[in-house]
Amino acid sequence: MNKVFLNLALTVAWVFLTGEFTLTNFVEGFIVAVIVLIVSDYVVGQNLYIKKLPIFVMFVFFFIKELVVANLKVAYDILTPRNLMKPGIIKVPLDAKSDLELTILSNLITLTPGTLSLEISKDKEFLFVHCMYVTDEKEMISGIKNGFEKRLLEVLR
Amino acid sequence: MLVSVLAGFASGALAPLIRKYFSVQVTGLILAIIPASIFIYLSSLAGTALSGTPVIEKVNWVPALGINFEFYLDGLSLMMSMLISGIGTLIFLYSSSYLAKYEDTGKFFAYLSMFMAAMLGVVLSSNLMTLFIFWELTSLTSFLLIGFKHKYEKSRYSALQALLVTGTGGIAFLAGILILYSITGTYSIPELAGFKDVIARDELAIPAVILILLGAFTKSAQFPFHFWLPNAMEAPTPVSAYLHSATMVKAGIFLMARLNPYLSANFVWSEVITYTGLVTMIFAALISLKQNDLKKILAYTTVSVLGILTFLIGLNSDYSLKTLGVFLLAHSLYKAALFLTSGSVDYATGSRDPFKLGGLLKKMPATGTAALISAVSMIGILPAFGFIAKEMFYTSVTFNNLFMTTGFLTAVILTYAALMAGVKPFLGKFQSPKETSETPVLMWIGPGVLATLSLLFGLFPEIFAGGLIRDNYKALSGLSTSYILKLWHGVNFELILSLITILCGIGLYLLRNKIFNMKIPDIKFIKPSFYYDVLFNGVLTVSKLQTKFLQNGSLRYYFVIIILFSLGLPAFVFFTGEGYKNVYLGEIPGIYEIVLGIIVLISVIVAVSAKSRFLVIAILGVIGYMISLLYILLGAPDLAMTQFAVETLTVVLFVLVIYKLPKFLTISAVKHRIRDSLIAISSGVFITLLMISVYSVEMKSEMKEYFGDNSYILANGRNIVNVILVDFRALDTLGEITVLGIAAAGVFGLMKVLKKDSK
Amino acid sequence: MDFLISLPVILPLFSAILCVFLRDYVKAQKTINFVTASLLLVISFTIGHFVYHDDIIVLNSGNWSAPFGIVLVADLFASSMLMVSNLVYFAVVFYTLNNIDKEREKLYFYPLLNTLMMGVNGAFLTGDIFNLYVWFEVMLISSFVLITIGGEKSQLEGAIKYVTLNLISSFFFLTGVGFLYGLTGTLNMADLSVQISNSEPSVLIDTVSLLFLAAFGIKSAVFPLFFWLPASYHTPPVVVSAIFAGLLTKVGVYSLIRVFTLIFTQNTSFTSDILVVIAGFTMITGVLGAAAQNDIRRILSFHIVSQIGYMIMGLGLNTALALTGSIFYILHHIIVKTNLFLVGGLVDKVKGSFALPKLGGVYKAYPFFGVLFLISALSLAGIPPLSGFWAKFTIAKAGVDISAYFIVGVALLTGILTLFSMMKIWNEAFWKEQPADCVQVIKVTKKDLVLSVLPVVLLASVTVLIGVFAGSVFEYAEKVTAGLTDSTNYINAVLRRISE
Amino acid sequence: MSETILSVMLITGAFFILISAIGIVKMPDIFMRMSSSTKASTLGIALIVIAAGIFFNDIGVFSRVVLISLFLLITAPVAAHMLGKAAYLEGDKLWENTQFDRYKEYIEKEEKEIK
Amino acid sequence: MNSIILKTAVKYLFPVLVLFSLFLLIRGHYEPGGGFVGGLVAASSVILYLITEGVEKTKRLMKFEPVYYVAGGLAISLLSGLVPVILGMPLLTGTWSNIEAPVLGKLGTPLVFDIGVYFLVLGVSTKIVISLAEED
Amino acid sequence: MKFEFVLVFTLSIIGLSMLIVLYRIIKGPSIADRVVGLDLLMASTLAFLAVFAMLSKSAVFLDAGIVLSLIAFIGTIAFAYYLQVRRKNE
Amino acid sequence: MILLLSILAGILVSAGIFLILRRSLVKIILGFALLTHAANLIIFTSGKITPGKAAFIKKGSESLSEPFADPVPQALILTAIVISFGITAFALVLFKKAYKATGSDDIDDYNTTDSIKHNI
Ligand code: NA
Ligand code: NA
Repeated sequence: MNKVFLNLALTVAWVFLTGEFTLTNFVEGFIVAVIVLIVSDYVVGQNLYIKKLPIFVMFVFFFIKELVVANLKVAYDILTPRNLMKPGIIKVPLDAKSDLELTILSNLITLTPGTLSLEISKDKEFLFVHCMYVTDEKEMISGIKNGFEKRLLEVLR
Repeated sequence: MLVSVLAGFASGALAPLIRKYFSVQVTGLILAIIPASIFIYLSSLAGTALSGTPVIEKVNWVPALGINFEFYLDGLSLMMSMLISGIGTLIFLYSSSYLAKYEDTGKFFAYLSMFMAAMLGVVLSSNLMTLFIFWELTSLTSFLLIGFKHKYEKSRYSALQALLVTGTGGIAFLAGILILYSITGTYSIPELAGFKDVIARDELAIPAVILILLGAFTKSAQFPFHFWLPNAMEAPTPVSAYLHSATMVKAGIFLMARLNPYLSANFVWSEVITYTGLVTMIFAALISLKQNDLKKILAYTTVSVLGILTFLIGLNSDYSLKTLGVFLLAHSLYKAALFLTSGSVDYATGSRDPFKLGGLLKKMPATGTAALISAVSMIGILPAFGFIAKEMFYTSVTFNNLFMTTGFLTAVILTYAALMAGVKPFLGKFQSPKETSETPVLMWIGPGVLATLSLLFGLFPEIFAGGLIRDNYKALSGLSTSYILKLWHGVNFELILSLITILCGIGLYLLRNKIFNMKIPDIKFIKPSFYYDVLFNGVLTVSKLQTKFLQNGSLRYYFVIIILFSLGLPAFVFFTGEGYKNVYLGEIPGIYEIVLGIIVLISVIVAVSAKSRFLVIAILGVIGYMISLLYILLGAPDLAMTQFAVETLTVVLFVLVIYKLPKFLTISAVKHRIRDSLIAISSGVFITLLMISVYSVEMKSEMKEYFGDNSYILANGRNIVNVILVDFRALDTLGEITVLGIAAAGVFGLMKVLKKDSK
Repeated sequence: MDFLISLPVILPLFSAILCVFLRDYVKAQKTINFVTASLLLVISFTIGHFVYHDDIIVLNSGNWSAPFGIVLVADLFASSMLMVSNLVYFAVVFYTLNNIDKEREKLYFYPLLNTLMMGVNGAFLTGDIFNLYVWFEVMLISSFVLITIGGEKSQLEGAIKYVTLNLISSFFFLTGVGFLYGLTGTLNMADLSVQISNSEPSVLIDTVSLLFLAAFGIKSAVFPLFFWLPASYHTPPVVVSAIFAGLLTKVGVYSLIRVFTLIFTQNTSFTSDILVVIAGFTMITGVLGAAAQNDIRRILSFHIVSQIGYMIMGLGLNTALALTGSIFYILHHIIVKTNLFLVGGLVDKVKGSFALPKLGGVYKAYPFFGVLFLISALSLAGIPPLSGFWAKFTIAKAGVDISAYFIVGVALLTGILTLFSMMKIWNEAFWKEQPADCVQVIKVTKKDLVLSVLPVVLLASVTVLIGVFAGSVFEYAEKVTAGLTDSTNYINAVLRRISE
Repeated sequence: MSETILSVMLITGAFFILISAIGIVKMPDIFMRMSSSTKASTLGIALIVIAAGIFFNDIGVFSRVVLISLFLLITAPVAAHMLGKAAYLEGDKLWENTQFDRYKEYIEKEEKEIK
Repeated sequence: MNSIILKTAVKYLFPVLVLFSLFLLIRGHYEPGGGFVGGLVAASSVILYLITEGVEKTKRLMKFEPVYYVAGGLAISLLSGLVPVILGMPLLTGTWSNIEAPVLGKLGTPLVFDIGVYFLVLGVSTKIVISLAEED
Repeated sequence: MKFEFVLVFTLSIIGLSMLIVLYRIIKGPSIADRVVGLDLLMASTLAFLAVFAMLSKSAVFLDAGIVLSLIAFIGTIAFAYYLQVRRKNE
Repeated sequence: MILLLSILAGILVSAGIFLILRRSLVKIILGFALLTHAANLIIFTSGKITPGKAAFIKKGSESLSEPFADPVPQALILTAIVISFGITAFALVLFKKAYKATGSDDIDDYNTTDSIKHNI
């Protein structure tokens, strides 16, 4: 199932890339995608489910908000002479389990200014995050867990 | 005639093969057939040749260069070629016995045959270039013969010395021929007759004459090039007899004699020849006094006689030219015989020291008789042929006191030498390091024949040699003569002088022990061989120094020189020709373009001065990306794209490789850094100026327009750059991807091998 | 017919590809390689035949006419180089049959030989200056790899110099091409010739021409740019040295001659003077360098430099006869030099060394090797009537004709020093007895020996034949020269103009 | 009108890029440099690139622009993570005012377990 | 390399990169791109894979030795140049079919030539990187 | 005209940013610092060429941007890989 | 623009030459990398400069007649880039191997093959 989906996704990507929205182009893209999938057969072993479109959209907006706010905060700090940073590396316990979940979560955290995912522990139980502004360690952790992780898992599960 | 020469070479090539299936003796006998046949063949031509019209033969070789096989047989070449083939036959016979104990006799006969062929080529040529070619071949075969006993260092040394001396002379000879050609426009010797005037007047004729004489002098061992000849005695005795007395050394004499009628028009010619000959005859004779080796004595006296012969050519008088033929003939006969007998003595007694030999006549009657007769001829006693030669020689020199005195002294020493080499070992008390008996027939038949000839020629000069000498004279002077050879001219001044000579010679002989033990200070720098060694080692030293200086192993130094040369030369032309005139600087760049420029500039400075390897890699990336960006600005997206990708991959490769290399610790000296900065900066400035100047030249590229017009219509592509790559200039791309493929193979190869090593 | 002249380029490529696919089957590779070499020999002589009897052959690759596409051109000069080079290549491949170690064979040795020839042949045939650069690079990278595979320490050290010094040459070449395009707007050599001769004499063209002189000068190993050669040529296996010695520098000389007779013909007196000076120093420094060496391959390597001097001298003297001499010289030298290296290989094969002090007794044990050596060595030294004599003689005569006595003197002196070096090898390796402590027991089967000697015999006979038929060869070289001194035919053929 | 929007996007984008450039120079340790630079620049570039997409008013161009942005969003954090981790393990010093380091504890425990 | 994040990201990035490289290859005749840069991007994706998954897995991914890609690519390019020769035209003449595919445009030997370049570049780059990485 | 000015202004700002980033690349001090700088520089390059595409009204330059965005990532990852391998080997 | 480009090329040449004259192997390679860039810039400017006008034939038209950047030097440079990429890769590995074999990256130590000191 997921391969067909991926196939379609790639076909669409092809159409996008080529910039020609015609049927023949679609067919061509489909063929190319099949070739790509055959080529990368070994690589893709995992399914990609995106079913919950509305949640997804909500999530995107949430993320953009976080992104802009954090960006402005950091920008302010950079542009002003005084340093407001209170950095620390925190340890976030994880509910996310699959590699995809972990990856997306940590990437989103990293993408948000002020935070940087350093490592996922071997047992996939914890995420280590470097934060620039930690006033309260516990609050920070719960912020991530209830913010990004919860919403993300809603989208993905 | 060409056939004779080729036959010689062919038999040379076959000699090792023949030797493979037959014994030495048989091989020698078989091979002797060739010179014998040639001798007979030439004799058959003698009639025609002596009738006054030379026998001519011409075979084209490189007509475009005017170089062909041109032969002719006249009195001079007939005499020479008969000596070569005649004595050659005897030498083959002698060798077949003499060499019985030697190894590699096949090769020996091969060399000898080829030598004989080359020598025949020399004397038969009527074209200077043909002559030169055979001339070089005689040097070469002589090299092989001198070094025949090549396991001895002395042999190799002497062979190389002879080759280098005669080879250098040969090259001078060639240069002389070329210059002569540029004056006359011909290589043909007889044709030179028409250019006597030019040769007399043209300023290039002097260097030409001198260069040709250098060739002749080295070959004929004239002072100061004589030193190689005694060393050449390292060769087996038959070789000494053949090459170094009877034939090859006479090639120089032959050359001078051959060219004398034409080149003597130039005043330098005769002067140089006369005095060189004069010095050589006395100088070599004096040296022979101090020798205690039969072969050395004979060698030095040979040099001395060569001096006499040279001198006679130089005199260039009516009489001296007649004398030349007689003396040459006489010398060839007695000297070859004496060499052979001394070889036989050595063979029989194991010694060549005349002081330790005596009374061998009884044990070796045939050899002894031959030696005695030859010695008589050498001394110049009636009725041997040598007598006539010496009489005539004295007649030639009486007009000048210096010449006469020198000639007389030389003759005295030659007499002494003849007594030492041809008489002392055979007469008197028996003296020998070991038991002795007569040599095999084949070994005494040669000297026997020669000695007999010395006698016969002396007794019946007109019958045997009259025509030959007259015709020889004609060849030498261009004039006819009706001169009649006679043994007895009556009692005259020459005869008296001759008697005094003999007496003085005997006197010297009696004083031989005193002379030999006389202490002569050993002054190195008067010996010409000293200069050979100095020059030889000098060349080696210079070459070492030069190599040490030029190819010193330092890559940085190589770079410096190459860059200085490669950019300095164009820069010189550029600046002296004011190539920077009329430059057009274009619009002022935009601010963002300038920023890019500044980034590159800073990066480059960092790249040059950075201490961290890693920084350098990063900076390399920066430069690459900035240049890619420049390509975007310049309207080349394909280029930018490729540069981005290549740059990244390059950085990846650097990263994979570089941590295995050490940190930048080796810093060059400050003076080097200053020097390098100067070179680097001036190169950069030059390139900048050249770029601007080239840019300022108006250029309209037909290609650009053609591609713009036709890429889509004819090649179905809109991306013109890509169309060029895969269509218009696809051949470039095919080559380019081949390069990449090979690089991959190279990396693979490099990786593989060291794995093996590390095991 | 046109297609024929692309074969010397694409056939080796095809063979290389095939060899890579068959990389686990060394015997098959060997066979393919030998067949390719034989075919190349036949093809190049066929081309030579047609060009000699008919006319210049031009191939418009991609069917694009001359200044726009890349043309391959076989004129007499190119075809003569092609014939000699592929002859030599054939001999070397023949020699390789028995004389390359198994280890190297597995490291793409055969594909590399093929791509090397692809580059060499391409360089001879191309009529496009940038394409020439590409073939140079194909040749160079092949040689880079050939010189390094095996990875011995000396090889790597030599290779570093070889690689870097050749890279700097590529830099000059590339910038030269760039500037030339900037001045003329074309890359086709015939078109360049037309453009430049139609325009005013220009300092910039002269300047750029000197960049080419430097670039090709480095490749040809002339003074003072030769350093890479003596530093590296003696390090790889002898078959590799042999083919390098015969071909690579000569491609540089070929390019010099091509460029300075076809393109940069405006200000010849200046470049000629430079070339003659370079030639003189090249001859002398090369031959003196050789005199200081004690290893057969090192001596021979330095002699390459010295011999290049003669070829450059011919170009520098800039008369028809001189050029004829140069061409004669190149043709002769390719054969003789390769052969000398092969003989060196034979010596090493039977005595286990190239070092003169360790060698000796070859003549006694293998007199035939001695004959083969002498033929090539004496030819190199210019002893008549072997091929080298005619080459030297022609150049010397050309010099005397225009009263360039000094350089002729240098050339002749170099000849005697060459003779010295050759005879040094002869004395030490062939005549001397091998020092007792250096004698090794080396087993060589008779079949092995015969197979190794045959190609050497082939080349030696060619040397002798050139000497014997010097008249015909000389006339041929004269014809080649005629095509160079008057490039009208070349230009008309390439640009498809109808000649008057 | 659209030019105004584009101008705003461009200048904002450029501003964010500048911010990240200053940040990378100003911030005291590597982790904060990364924190402040990677994201700001990503945002800035996305803005500029999308502005370009709008500017050309061509669906093909726009789709390409979206692809660039998406790609940046995916790769930038991965790269930052990889580098951050590498820098940490490499021993790059944390800023002296860093309050705590839970990661260090984890690593030390890991190492003990290995022993 | 030992990182869940990277591994997961690469799983999804890899096919996109390959796709993009093909895109560059095929569109090269009309838009920026071509076999060379396409091949480089493809090689980059393999290098990315190599960094994440190691040499052994990369070799399996490639299926054949990279050298065969090199030789194969060269063979494709060379043969595309020889097709016109069979048809009686000079070497490397662009030979076009009448079929016009929407994205590819006209089909012809130059595209095949570029495909050869693509595979060669892919092969060369991966060969070099694998050789270097294998040594570690 | 006005918009063109905005474009040039934007380009100049990006250029300035690049210069600033260059400082970090040169200064270091750690390898990671340099790589971060390089990463940012490549990103800025991307923005630069996008703006230039607008300035020259030529969308083809954006294609180069795609390659850059894909490829730059690999460079950075390679550096990270390098740091790891180096640590392992030392 | 030409002024900027030629100065850049000049600077790259200077730096490249300075680097290849250094003792460290790595610097030599870097020097060549810079020289390659310089050569490419030289070739580029040879075709004269038409900033911002890529050589593409627009959809709908059959030829390109308005001013456009000369595609010939671009194609040449692409070829040159590819070639130098191959050679750089090879050289890099070669240098690394040489370092391994000799234990030194100081080029002054690389003189056993031709320095007369090391003659037999
Ligand atoms: Na190309
Ligand atoms: Na390409």
